[in-house]
Amino acid sequence: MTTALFISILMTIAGAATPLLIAALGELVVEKSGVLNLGVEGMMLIGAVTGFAIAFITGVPSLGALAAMVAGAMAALIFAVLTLSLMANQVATGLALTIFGTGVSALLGAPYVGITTATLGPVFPAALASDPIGRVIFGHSPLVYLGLALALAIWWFLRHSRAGLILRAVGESDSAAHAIGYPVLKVRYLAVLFGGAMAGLAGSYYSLVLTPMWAERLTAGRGWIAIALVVFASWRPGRLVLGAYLFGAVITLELQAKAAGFNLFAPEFLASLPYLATILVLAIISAGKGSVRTAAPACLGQPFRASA
Amino acid sequence: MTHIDMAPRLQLSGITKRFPGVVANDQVSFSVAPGEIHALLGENGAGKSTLVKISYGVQKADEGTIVFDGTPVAITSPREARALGIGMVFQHFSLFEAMTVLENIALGMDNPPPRRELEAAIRDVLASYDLTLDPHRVVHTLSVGERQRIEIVRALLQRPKLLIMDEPTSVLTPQEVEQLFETLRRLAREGCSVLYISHKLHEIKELCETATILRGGKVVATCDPREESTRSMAELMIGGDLKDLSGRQASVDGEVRFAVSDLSAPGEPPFGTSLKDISFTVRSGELLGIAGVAGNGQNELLQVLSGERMAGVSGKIMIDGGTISNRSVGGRRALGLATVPEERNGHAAVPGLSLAENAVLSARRRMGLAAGGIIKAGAARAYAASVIDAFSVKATGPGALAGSLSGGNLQKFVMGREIMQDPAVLVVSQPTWGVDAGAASFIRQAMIDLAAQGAAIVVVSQDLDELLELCDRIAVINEGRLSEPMDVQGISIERVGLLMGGIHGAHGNDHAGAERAA
Amino acid sequence: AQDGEKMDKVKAAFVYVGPVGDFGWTYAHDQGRKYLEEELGDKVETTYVENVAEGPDAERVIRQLAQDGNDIVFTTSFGFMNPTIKVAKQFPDVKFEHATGYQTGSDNMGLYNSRFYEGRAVLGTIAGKMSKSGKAGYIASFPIPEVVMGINAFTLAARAVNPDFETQVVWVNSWYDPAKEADAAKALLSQGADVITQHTDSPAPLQAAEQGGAIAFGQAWDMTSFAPNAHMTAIVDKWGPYYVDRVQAMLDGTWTADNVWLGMKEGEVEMAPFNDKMPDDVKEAAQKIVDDTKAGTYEGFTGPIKDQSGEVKVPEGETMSDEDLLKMDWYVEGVKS
Amino acid sequence: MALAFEPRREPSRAMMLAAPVIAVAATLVAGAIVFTLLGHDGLQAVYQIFVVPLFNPYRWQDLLVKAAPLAIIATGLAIGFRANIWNIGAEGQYILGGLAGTGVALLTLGQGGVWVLPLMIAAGILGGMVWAGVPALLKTRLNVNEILSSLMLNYVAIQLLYYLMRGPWKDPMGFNFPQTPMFTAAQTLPIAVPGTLIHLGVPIAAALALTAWFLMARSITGFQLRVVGLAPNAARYGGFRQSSTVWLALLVGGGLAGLAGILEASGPFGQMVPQFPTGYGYTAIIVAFLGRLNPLGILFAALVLALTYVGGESAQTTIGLPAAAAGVFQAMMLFFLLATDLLVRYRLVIRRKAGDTPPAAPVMANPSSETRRIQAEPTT
Ligand SMILES: Nc1ncnc2c1ncn2[C@@H]1O[C@H](COP(=O)(O)OP(=O)(O)OP(=O)(O)O)[C@@H](O)[C@H]1O
Ligand SMILES: Nc1ncnc2c1ncn2[C@@H]1O[C@H](COP(=O)(O)OP(=O)(O)OP(=O)(O)O)[C@@H](O)[C@H]1O
Ligand SMILES: [Mg+2]
Ligand SMILES: [Mg+2]
Repeated sequence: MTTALFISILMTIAGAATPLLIAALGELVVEKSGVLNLGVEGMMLIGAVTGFAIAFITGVPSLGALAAMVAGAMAALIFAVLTLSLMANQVATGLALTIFGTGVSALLGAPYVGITTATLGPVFPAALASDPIGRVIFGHSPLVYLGLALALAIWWFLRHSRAGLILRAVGESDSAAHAIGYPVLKVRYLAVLFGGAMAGLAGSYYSLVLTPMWAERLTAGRGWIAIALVVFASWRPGRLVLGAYLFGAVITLELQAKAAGFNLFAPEFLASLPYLATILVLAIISAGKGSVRTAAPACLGQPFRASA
Repeated sequence: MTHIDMAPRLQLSGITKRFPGVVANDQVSFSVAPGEIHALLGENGAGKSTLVKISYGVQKADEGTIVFDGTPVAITSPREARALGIGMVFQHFSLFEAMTVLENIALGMDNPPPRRELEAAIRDVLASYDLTLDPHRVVHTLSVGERQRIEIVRALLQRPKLLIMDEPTSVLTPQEVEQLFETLRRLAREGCSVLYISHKLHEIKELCETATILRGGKVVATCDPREESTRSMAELMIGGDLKDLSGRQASVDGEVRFAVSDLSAPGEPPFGTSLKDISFTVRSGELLGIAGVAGNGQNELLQVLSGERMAGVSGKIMIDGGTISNRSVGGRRALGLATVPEERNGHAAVPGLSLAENAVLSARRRMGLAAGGIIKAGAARAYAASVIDAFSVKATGPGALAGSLSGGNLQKFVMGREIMQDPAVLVVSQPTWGVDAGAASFIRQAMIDLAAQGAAIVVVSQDLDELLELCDRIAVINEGRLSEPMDVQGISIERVGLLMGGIHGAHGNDHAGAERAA
Repeated sequence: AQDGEKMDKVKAAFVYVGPVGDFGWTYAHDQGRKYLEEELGDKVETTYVENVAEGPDAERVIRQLAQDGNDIVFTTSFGFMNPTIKVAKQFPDVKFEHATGYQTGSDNMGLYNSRFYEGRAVLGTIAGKMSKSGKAGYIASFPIPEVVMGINAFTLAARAVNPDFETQVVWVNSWYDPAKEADAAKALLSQGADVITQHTDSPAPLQAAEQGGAIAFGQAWDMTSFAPNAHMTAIVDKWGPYYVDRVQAMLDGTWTADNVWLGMKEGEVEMAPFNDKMPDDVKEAAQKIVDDTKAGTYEGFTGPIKDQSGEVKVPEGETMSDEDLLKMDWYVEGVKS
Repeated sequence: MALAFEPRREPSRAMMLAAPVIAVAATLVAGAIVFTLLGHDGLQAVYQIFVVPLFNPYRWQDLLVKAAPLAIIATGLAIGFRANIWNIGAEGQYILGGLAGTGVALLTLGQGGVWVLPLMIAAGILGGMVWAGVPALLKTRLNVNEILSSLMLNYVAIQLLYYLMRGPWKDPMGFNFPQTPMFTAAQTLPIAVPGTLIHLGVPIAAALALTAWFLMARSITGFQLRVVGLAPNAARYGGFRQSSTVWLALLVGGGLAGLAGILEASGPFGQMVPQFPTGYGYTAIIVAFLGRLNPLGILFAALVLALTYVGGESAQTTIGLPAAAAGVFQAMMLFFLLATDLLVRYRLVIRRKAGDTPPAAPVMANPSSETRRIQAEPTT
């Protein structure tokens, strides 16, 4: 394999992994607070269309990314009101949110079909990314670095900050947190809004970086993979980075193998490999004595009502 | 020992709290003086927990005022309560299982110092109150007593002026209780007031200077427990006469109905206690008590006896000479085994199902509540109704959800459901835990009556007084091993206490025995 | 409407497999529908249903359209064939036209398709002339005859100008997955391809080519806006004239079930304007293919044609019949898949 | 004063019936407003989607045919959900059911005989069960979370379908298109009501829901599933084994999804095609919840969802409402239904805040130390 090829594969892996990572990090925070939001795909689509529209209108892609976060958070707000204030079932509400996001994004995006806009290109000056090593380190869109920085920040937040401790406590036992005097619902609202913002941002990665355009169903099911990744990573930001890049690598390498002309026995088998691998990893870590049990927030998915 | 000259530490007036269908607190007024240890007594559902939750800002009163150290206050959150200097140890612990002791304590404080300083502060408090606790352990690996210590340390770190404790001793060994009392007395000497809720009236007599008694949400009496008998206080709580246990006759000459030999089982992963070579026999008409501190294998024993756990179990369990150890839960029931685990909500009963359906849960075979895989709804309702009737369960009927009953009433229903199946052997755990005096005496009487009909009964309890009152023989379980059963007549309480504490807690005293003799 | 009767107004309905906003296949059909409305004004009334899943949902929608009084229903995806056959039998008075299918069940159902492979030959010519590495990356959806035919036509034309030319195919198993199409394009580029072409519906591969400095072609529609530098030309699906023709036939009372396969000659396949960056000789060569195709003097599938194993499949001088093309399941020499 | 939700002691039966009506009404009103604001004719949109299909006998057939697979899958899922077994893999089980039945069909292409279709159906059920058996095995043996394993298997099932369609099962006469031959008459699901589209799957769905309802309410097995869902420890106490429940829940869910799969394949599809999966497995999850995990409620919910599909299509043609708008309507209705669900368990009350009442009378006298006992109430 030539260096150039190797580098280009690395670049593609980062490109495929970043939106998964960002969306999954958001979902991780949400789940750590005890809420299961299956609407990631819907929020990503809303983020993708909003990001594109604002970038197109203003001509400033970063403004688009910002707007995508706001839009994702607004979509998450619907989920939060329903599941937190009105105690609706989280699984069903999340699925409904995905239907909603798919529909709304198509409606809002109709005027933007068939046009393109400025992209959120590499952050660092081209000079830094001139040689191959430089390209791998400096040649990415800002969101690639943001994804990694976020992982680190969320790891620190959960592990070492007071607010993170409270967030985990709320996900661990909402009734105990309430009894000590923590605002369970407020914490969860914030977590869900954050998750929505991240999903929106991840969605905008598609419409502003990977394929700078809007078309219906642009994210093509990536939101579901993000949710799977959270469990795959057993709720740890570090493993999430690993998982997202692993997933990106499997997707990329499959295409690379095809592009290199390897005649695979059944391409369908290769296409299902990431999913089989997830199951396998899951089986391995689950069999390893209760590590998942302790990692999973104990109150995940359960409605909470404060008795006052 | 009067505190008239000082402003009361806590003064409640006209506190009223309504829940749908219940007035939990009805114009409650009383006060706690500085340095006073004040008991709050009442039957199940009398409104004690509600009242203290209001004082700690967890719930909001509908009416009434609170004055703290002479200043009217509105306590709308636990944070505000803590800022005032109120600490609380909850009836149902407010701990986070997957987190460390340190994290749990930090969560319970409003402005915790950095990790290292906090740890040092914790070690200080532990040392000065002579308590042991490892700040780095994860909570779900701790015993119940240790968990309670977390809550206490959490409260102590805030240097509280008023410490509220809701049924703190129901899970402790006599030695642990004594240690807790020492801590509380010392706090009181330092000027901290204590508001103390317990159903164990002899403890109240030993510890408290004043008692406020609630019934049906109203204050019905205030008294000095040191000058009352446990019986008189119990009668105040229930508003009537307490019945004596009757028909208790020592019968040790019946044939052996229940025999357990060399029973061993691995502990529940990851931290359960394994059972080691447990052997005992119970004769017809006999009540065998199993004393011990929670977490020493009681739950495992119950589950192994009932058949809920079969993996890795060795040894033999026999009813009337027939081996049942290789039979399933249902098979054992069919042969006459009835069990009542310690946790009624979610183990012995399903809160979200009606009482009739809860009857089906364990009585479907013996009472014929199902045929051909189909539930006979009429029969189930009828059986539930008969239990409700015979055991004076306060419920709207067989259709009432189990979760809508108070703890004591649900326990009566569960006990009745098992006893009315006329079992050969009854194994119960903590039959009166958290149950008020009236209900407790009813339940004990029912067990005595069952034994009188020839059943063999095993009672697992942490309440030594209960066992002494009820049983013919008592054995002690410690770290999964069962001691030789001892005859209750002439038993040495100190020895029981030592056995309960294992080798570590060997500095017990004889207070429980002394109390009982009184 | 009885056969042979003139009509004053025709109600025409369209069933689409994707959203009209896909900017690909469905978008092109919808442009055709709009063209029809423009051309025939108030003599036609059109409606459409988008995002219809192939299978029972399609059958329901087609039946619903027939029941609602439409005179003619265009069903525009291969997977609508069997549903259309079923419904056509139940509604003999309604006309049905199915795009890309190979069979009908009754004489009120016609078939139509475009010879997109004619456009592929133009793309192949440009690729063969402009590629430095002699390697094209071909992003393909599913190996159905339509797609296989396109790959072969492209490769044959490219090898006509550069005999060593190779076409590397990557199947993405989807008609529409922008992220995957983009990643596939990047993979192909990194493996040395400097031409990207596609038989999938999103502009994502074009954008990847634009970023990677390669050349590429639009699919179904002029996609210059997505890749002003990379976009050389595009095969434009012009369904409009055919739709006008069929509806006009209805108005005239001359509609009969037909099985047509129209191409450049009939104006159903068009090339988007060539990019100015294309060298003149390339433009000329490309235009010549267009002109010859229209004139009927160029037919790409004319022997000798060898398959991947080097075996001669079409002998010298012979041209493949439409029937053989429509079930093509082998690849010509130079295709790597 | 503030609005507050107060828990009911027992779920309200009246609200169980009223909540969906309230939700639909709210959707109609909110939908009309939102779409008017978006520049469509909101009232017409509502009318076309939710009303028109109901008054058209043809559309009723469509509704029933569309609702049948949803109801069958949702019934199976609801049984598992009741036991807290979160099978999200119905989509894959549906595919496998279709594939297994198709396998039988391909083997019996030459043969006639009344046994062919029942054999296909049995194979379909078995196929769904096998696919659901994987998460069951992983959960009971290795404690693998079934949400994830069953979800992942959906993607694997789709690839398996693609492989079979493009490879071994491709119709040799089919111009190389990736699909099987059409099934023969003996392999096709008969029409239940002559002269309509209503195939045998529709009465099967209704019968299954009724049976499931009866068994869940009255059988020991149904009781077991409910108890496991509400209180797993109590289930063990009641003599129900955890692993048997996991197997039961997943196999029933998978078997019914597989049944729906083969009924669709042998009925409306009449062959196997790569476009076979259309998301029924996911939609059925919503149907299960809208039906409150009650098989009878599920029948109703499946019809309501079918209505949004069918009505959405007719709104596209009649008033040119984009397909996406129908999706938004559908989502809005789901949101409202989920929101009003609250009213079943809670009641809306106007609560006076504590601060609104004047402070209570001044503090009563501090109990004097002399008072040994204040009898606030005579004891008997
Ligand atoms: N959150 C609540 N919602 C509705 N009713 C409640 C709630 N909490 C308590 N109650 C009711 O209020 C009454 C008082 O309950 P409380 O828990 O204060 O009793 P208690 O005296 O602490 O009983 P116990 O001795 O069993 O702990 C009971 O009738 C109970 O049913
Ligand atoms: N949040 C709540 N919502 C509704 N009812 C409640 C709530 N909390 C408690 N209750 C009701 O309060 C009653 C008693 O509650 P509580 O927890 O005080 O029981 P208890 O008598 O103290 O039993 P235990 O011995 O288990 O502590 C029950 O009827 C229960 O249904
Ligand atoms: Mg209480
Ligand atoms: Mg209690």
